[in-house]
Amino acid sequence: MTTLLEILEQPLVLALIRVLIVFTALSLIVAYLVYAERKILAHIQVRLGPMRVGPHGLLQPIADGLKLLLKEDIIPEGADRAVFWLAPAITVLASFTAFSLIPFADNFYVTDVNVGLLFVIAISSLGVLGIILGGWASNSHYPLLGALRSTAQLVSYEVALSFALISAILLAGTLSMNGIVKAQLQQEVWFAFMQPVAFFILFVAAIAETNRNPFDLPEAESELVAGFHTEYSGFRFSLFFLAEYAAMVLVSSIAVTLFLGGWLRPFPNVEWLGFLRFAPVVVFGAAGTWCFLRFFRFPTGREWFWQRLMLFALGTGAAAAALGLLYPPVLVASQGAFWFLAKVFLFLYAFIWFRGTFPRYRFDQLMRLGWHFMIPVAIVNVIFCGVGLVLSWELGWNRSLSLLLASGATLLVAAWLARGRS
Amino acid sequence: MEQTPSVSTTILGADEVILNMGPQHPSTHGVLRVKLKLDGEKVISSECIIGYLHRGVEKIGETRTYAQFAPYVDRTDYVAAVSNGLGYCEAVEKLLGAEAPPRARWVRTILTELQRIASHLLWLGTHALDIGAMTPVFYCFREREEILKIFEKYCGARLTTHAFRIGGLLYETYDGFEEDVKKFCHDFLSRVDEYEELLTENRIWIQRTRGVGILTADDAIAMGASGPVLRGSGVKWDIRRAFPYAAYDQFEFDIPVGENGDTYDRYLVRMQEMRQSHRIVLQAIDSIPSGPIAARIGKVLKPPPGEVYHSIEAPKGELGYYIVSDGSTQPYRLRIRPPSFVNLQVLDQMIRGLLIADVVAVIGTLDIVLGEVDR
Amino acid sequence: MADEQQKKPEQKPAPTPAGEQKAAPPKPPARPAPPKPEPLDNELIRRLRARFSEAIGEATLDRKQAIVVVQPSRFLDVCDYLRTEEKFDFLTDLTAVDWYGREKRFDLILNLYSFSHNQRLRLKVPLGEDTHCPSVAGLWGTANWLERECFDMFGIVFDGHPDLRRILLPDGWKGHPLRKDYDILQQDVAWVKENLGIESGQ
Amino acid sequence: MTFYEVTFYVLALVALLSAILVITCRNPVHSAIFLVLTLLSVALIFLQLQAEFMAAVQIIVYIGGIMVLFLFVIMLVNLDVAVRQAPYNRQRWIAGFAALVLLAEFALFIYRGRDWAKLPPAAAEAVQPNTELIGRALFQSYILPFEVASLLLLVAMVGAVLMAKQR
Repeated sequence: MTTLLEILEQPLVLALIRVLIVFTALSLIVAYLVYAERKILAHIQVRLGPMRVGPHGLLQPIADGLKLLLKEDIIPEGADRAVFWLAPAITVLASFTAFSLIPFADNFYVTDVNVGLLFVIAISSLGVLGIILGGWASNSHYPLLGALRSTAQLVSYEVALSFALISAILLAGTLSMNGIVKAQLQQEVWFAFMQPVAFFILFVAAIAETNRNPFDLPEAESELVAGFHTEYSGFRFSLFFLAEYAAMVLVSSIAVTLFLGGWLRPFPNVEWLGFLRFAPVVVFGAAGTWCFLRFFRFPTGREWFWQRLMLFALGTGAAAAALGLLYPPVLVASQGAFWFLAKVFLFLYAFIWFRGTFPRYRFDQLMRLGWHFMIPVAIVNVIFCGVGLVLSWELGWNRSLSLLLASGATLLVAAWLARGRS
Repeated sequence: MEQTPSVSTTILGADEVILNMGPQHPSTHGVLRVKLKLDGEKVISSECIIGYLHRGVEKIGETRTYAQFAPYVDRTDYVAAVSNGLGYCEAVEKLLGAEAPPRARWVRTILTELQRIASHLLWLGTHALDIGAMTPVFYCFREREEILKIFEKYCGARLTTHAFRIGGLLYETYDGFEEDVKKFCHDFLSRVDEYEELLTENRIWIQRTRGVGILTADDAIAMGASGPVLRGSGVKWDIRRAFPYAAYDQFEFDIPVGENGDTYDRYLVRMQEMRQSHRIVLQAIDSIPSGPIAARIGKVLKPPPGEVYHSIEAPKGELGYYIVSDGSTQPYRLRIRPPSFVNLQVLDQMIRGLLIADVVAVIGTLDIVLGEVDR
Repeated sequence: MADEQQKKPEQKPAPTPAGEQKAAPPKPPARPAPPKPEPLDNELIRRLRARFSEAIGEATLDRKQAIVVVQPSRFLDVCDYLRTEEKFDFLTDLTAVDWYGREKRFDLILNLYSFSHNQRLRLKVPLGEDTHCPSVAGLWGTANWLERECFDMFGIVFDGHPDLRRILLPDGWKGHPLRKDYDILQQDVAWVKENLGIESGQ
Repeated sequence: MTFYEVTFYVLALVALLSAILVITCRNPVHSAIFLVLTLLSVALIFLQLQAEFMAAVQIIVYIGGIMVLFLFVIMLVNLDVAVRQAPYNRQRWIAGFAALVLLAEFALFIYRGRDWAKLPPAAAEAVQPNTELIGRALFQSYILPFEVASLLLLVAMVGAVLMAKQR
């Protein structure tokens, strides 16, 4: 008789469990990313954002999800029904599947293949198929123009993105995602400091890849109404929406893994900064305290009962989590995931911040920026990075120094390319 | 699938696409419909289709008495109702041969300049939104709200105010009017700096607006453009200076002009205009004379036969009223010279050869209100 | 927001209608004499008369605004002259007035402005019901839409207009609403009969 | 049958069926979608063979790159004409004959080589760093053919740009 434990130890079952955990967590993160975006944007724009569903609108994502599920599903006349149906599924599948290769912690990932990074790029590049098919299948002008823009943009910026990744691979000497993180631990430096130009290019290309402001042309609402998903409604629309935000998390995760040390805490080799491992406790403790403070200052009365109850429950939960984290094994186990997610959220915050700040590029300007600036700089950066590495290997130069020199040279080229621009 | 002609046929089959922008489109500022002939994303030619909001205001004017018609003008350019009211009341006063007393003219000037600021704020917010900057619109509404609150306290309405009456004012200013206006003025300049910080030096904003939708001074004059559109092209002309009305001859202000006549210049002109309006309001609020607020014109208005054309510098441009009287209580003919309508006419020549993204920028920079275009 | 609205009546004193103010001193000045149109004779008019003699009709000054009547026969020449020689380079407005019952039914009104002289001039062109008028769209681009509107509202046909179609009203509209004999009710009834198949929508 | 075999046969079946659908579909967009499916199942078979690099490159280059461009072009091409044309034209008999000959050839060679073509079971460790092996093969052993091929592509690209510019 096989015991439960034996079943759980089957590699297939173990993988399935990990898949389940990652995807559930991811769905929640994506849902609350939308909430966070609405709240942060609202505060940038001197307003409150969602405040009605739950305390401070905390249940808003769930209400939104329900609404989208229950909405009428409209397929325009003359649309290619099968393709119209397939497109959002492709996009959402692509962006979710890619997460199976992201190491969230030292020992927590769905799988780690030796060409992990290549796979992430490969799978996430499938997402564009959904966009192009969705735009085409809608049989309408605005989606078609949106799809054309989107495809051209994704294909162009993917080149710059890939070249930026290559510099990190050169430094790490492996394609395995976890291997890259470990290389950063070993070399005692985050690659963002060794390859600042590549990091910058990756950052900009990531924004373009996820169609975020100021590169949000494919769905520029003031020009193309809603771009490639203009004709989509209800659940299908929510799939596109989900995929878009998942893609945001994905590119942030890639950037964090490659350039910001993945699940490593800041300065992992500096002993006296060890107190940083209590950061999760502090965060949860602060969240709990805030919930309780709000709870006591919340208006009393019957109509506020559920909101107060929820605040209280949240506060208790956060406090319990903070206490639980004080137990050393739990604290150690939580380190990787905590730092990884913290860095990812830092990235996501920048995405949202940009959306609240910048106007939108025009299409030709976007393409010119991509082809005339980003891609050449990325290529030059790879070449100089290689030269820097060879200098340190063959001539025994200081590795950091030669790499920084390479970055400086790249910057000179970039300045030359950018000459005469406003 | 085989039976339905697909979109792509029209795309490459003829090398040109007809794209209907509007009447339901997020950035045509109402029910404007622009039929664009596109080559890819490039505009080959365009045609404006208007009239979706036509309500026959000029015809209504012939069947209402002079006083009855006053609220209707608020509904033409509904984001600058106070300015419309000023133009209409002054036109009828001219037709009657009457003049509003100084106090009324001062209050009219203050409210109209506040309205200009409010209108420009709305323009700035929506224009920035069209170009993809999401945040300025909320900042602009914050300040606009202050102005609308002043209107509301003064006459009870926020949007379609009907603030003035023929011959002067109906309402004396409320207690604390001066303080409210001064308080608004005190904060306002720093707020304008805030918007400029977000946009003026932003290189994406500059790239999106500089050199886009160029209108030369000669073209602007030939096409009858007025207001900021004309001044953005470098023509220093402002009716407040050319034919002073209300109390404008009493105050100092500059007329900002652009150089290149592109979208960026028109943006700068409007930003400067807000500062100048602020300057006028500050001067006026400190010098409101006391005295009656309405001229003696009688209850029944029967202007002697004749005609008059009176125009003011509305936020959008030259807003003129041409009124023909046959000596009865109702206008024989009432013509509104709408700045938006005339300014919209230059759209076609401005957007030829540009991209779709520029079309929305240019529509935004013309600052049209469809209630006024269609009347 | 709700609180604010409730508080308002206390904060805001009841508006004082102008009528009550009249009773109180100081008294507003007495009403001036009603304005009257008077004949106008200045340099510009003299130059116009010298050049176009009989085509220039009566010239008046009404409420200090110059009005010149121009016959449609040489209307285009007069406009061209005014634009190029006299620098009336800005066509502010173009509209019409329907004097129903007059022999020449319409007055076409052009409001001109000269930037260099800071001067306005109003042209009036009397037109019969069937008289066509030459288009000035070639002189001032502004006239394009304004003439279309004039055609839409009055049915005045402009010869030589690049694209004379209705502009504000739908293409299939019958009649021209700003004519004095335009019966809106009849139009309404006809539309209801045709489109809804009932006698009257009223 | 093991899990491994089941997945292999499923993938193979999908690859073959969708390959047939590629050439029988009337709508080019549908054909393209099935081609994507074919390429994807082939990539997954590569993955089964522990050729991760090949699988990833197959997806990146063929699906992410070439197929997207395919779709891009198909979307812009006058579809109705293509739809009205029969998917097979006059060459169908020749094509069928050629396919038969090819099939016979394959069958023959597989039958004759059934004994000596058996591969020894690969040692898992030996296959592991296959990215490195491919890299060495490409950039050391076969550097000349590799560079020649890249030069060829460059020429093709320049030619395409030139043709596009002339229009």
